[in-house]
Formats: sequence, C-alpha cells, structure tokens
Amino acid sequence: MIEITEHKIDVPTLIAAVSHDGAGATDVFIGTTRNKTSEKAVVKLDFEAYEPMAVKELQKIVDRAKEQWPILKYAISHRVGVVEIGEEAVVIAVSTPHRQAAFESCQFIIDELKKTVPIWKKEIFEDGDVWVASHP
Amino acid sequence: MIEITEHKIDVPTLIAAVSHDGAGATDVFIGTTRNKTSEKAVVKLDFEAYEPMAVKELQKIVDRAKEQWPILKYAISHRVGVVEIGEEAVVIAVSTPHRQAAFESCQFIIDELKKTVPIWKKEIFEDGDVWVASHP
Amino acid sequence: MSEIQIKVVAFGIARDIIGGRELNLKLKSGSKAQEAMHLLKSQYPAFEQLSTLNLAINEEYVDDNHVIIEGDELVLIPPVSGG
Amino acid sequence: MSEIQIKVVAFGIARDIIGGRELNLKLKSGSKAQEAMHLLKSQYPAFEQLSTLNLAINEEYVDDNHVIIEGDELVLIPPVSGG
Repeated sequence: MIEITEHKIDVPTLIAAVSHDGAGATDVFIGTTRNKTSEKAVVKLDFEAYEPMAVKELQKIVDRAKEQWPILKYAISHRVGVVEIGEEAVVIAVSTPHRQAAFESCQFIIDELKKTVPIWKKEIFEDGDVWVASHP
Repeated sequence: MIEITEHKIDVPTLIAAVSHDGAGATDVFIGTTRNKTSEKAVVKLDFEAYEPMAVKELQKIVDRAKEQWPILKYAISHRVGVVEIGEEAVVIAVSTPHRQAAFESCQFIIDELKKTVPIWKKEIFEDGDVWVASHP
Repeated sequence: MSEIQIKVVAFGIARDIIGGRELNLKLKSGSKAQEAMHLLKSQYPAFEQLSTLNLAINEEYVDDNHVIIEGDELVLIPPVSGG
Repeated sequence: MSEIQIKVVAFGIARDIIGGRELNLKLKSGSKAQEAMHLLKSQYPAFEQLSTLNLAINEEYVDDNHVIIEGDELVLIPPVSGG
C-alpha cells in the first residue's frame, strides 16, 4: 500500500496493513514535524507532491527493496498540505520474517524516498518560510 | 517507559508515549509470533520472565543506548504468558531528532534485549514444545 | 525549422520562480531536455541557484539527451525534500 | 566448617530441569558462585547440556568468583530468548 494523503496518517491502520502470519518482525518509521531546524523555530510544515509520479517513484523504491530483502508486506503514507508540529509527515511500515531485514529495508525506503520522490517540504517560521534543501 | 505485561500490547499507546516536539523521527520495532520456526508449525508462544531483573536489564540497555544516541523518549513493552500467532511479543519505540539515531538505537535495544534480558520463550507445536535457544 | 509548443509544470520552489504552476515553451523541433532546461534557465536565472533541477516527462525522470516531442508535458523537479 | 543454606530459583528450562520453581541448597560458608553451580550441575546433569547457564543474585548477574552469603537467593538463568 502506497498513498499520498491530505489527511492525518493513522499509524495503526498502516501497522495492521503489514500484518502477516509469517512475519516475525515489523519495523515502523514515523517522520514527524520537529519544532526547529538548525535552532530556528518551525511553526509548521507545508508539503507539496507531484502525486502520480511520487507514487510511481515510491513503488520503484519498494521494488528495489524487495530484491534485497524478503519483504512480506509494506505500507507507506506521506502527507501533503500543512503538517503541524508533532504530526506524522511520513510513515513507513515493513514486515519481514526476521528483524534485520525489517530495519534495513525500512531505512532503505526512507533514505531513498528523500533522494528521488517528488515531494517538497516548506518550513514555515514566524517570519517567513523556506523550501527545504533548494539551495546549496 | 519499560514494562513486562501479561496483556496484549497496545502499540498506539507506546507510540504516543514517545511523542516529543523535538522528535523528527520515531522508530518502532514490533516482534510478532511467527507461524513457523525452521519449517515447523508453531501454534503459539509462551513467555516467562524474571520480571524485576528483566526491567533492570532493559533499563541498563536503554542507559547504554542513551550514551550513544540522542534518545528523546523510549517505550518498551514485552509480553509474558501465551502469545498467539500474529500478536506482538515485544514492542520498542524510540524517538530522536533525526532518523539514523532512531533506527540504530531501536535495533541496538532489541539486539541487546535478546542477549541479556531474563525472558524465556517456549515454542509450542502441535506435538510438543521447546524452550528456544536452550541447547547448542 | 519547425517549432513545437510544450507545457511546463512546476512544483515547489520552481513554482515560486516561474510565478505560477504552468507556462508554455516554444522549442525547435527535435530539441532535447537540456535545451529546454537551458532556455528555462535563461528566462528564469533563479533556477541557476538551485542545488539541482531535474525534468520529468510522463511521470518519469528524463536525462539531458531525452528528445522532447510535441504535446509533452515537462515537469520541473527542484531538489526534493520529502519525509 | 560451617554451612550456609540458600534458596535457588529457576526459570525457563532450568525450572523444568529441577522439576519446580525453587530448591534449597547447602553450601560451605564462603562458597563462590562457581561452587554452587558445580553442585547444581552434579545434582542435575541436564544443566551440562545447556548452551549457557548464568546466575543472578539480587537481580544482577554475578560472575564465577562472587561469594555467596547466607540468605542469598540464587536465580538460575538458562539461555535467554526474549523478543
């Protein structure tokens, strides 16, 4: 399951989605909005996605992960729109027979997501905003 | 939060327990009962713990983890008694400012848990049972 | 030499730079992605300041030598920052 | 030479081996953990088959040279398998 959503992510739903009788391990990564970046106070985040391509790129990442690890089930949800402090911006759940594969594949997915998936994060401060990572 | 419990583990409660405004990442490891070990069908698991020492040893592991990673909050729950297929035997949640620390510290805790914490798992098959890892 | 007209769609900071979601671009027939990019950078010098700027067509990244055809929709992909 | 009496508590497969949760053990005064272990292994040879067998006193692992005192409760820790 891969989704880009404007709604709050329901983590238990994603965990339930990766339930599998052959699973001994599930790793769940939750990326939340921090209250600061480099000591500057962040009020909220605003995410934008090129949705159809984002879903395709996420699927490619999952396909590459499946070549490397015995993934039983996976669930990925990424928010778009305004995400308040403490809310989930992204949740990735992966179930595997054993734990090492769960940790490694989950980390692989979030690492690759940050490299190639067309989603953009704007940090909103009291006195302005910035598109994250745009400039060197 | 560290607990040994006879009741089903409520994963959302543990995730809520590690919520922190400074957290950018939360990693949650869920160890579930698999339906087989080495191709033999497992009916259920039965866990036993030397509870006060198990809690102390878990605390030591967390203390060691905190020396290595900037852990904001943690929550660990381990079941005792009968755990059915698909149910959570152990859940570990860790929140950190950035994701690498969340993955590494969560994996460290489960890896160390399996080495030193006085908890014993009995696998129950249709035709018998075995205390896991007892013999070489 | 004949011209083709294509639509360019922008996201994130690229949208701020062009001042809108879309623009139309006239290219020489047979132009490659890098020529479209060159033209866009000359029209909007702020693109030069970005860490990266990629192009996608049909929801796939394309490389510099990809030949653009009439009716293509070029999507400007500034540095991604999901997660 | 005086003797001390201690209680031994067993978990997991160690409980199956001694056939119960607890037993009492008489040791020479000043005995170390390894001597208690030796005595237990001679009484219950099945302990020799385990991958490991550790002892805890006061909820802490103790090493072979730990001196046991009257009133100590020795806990037998067979190979752990949590998670």
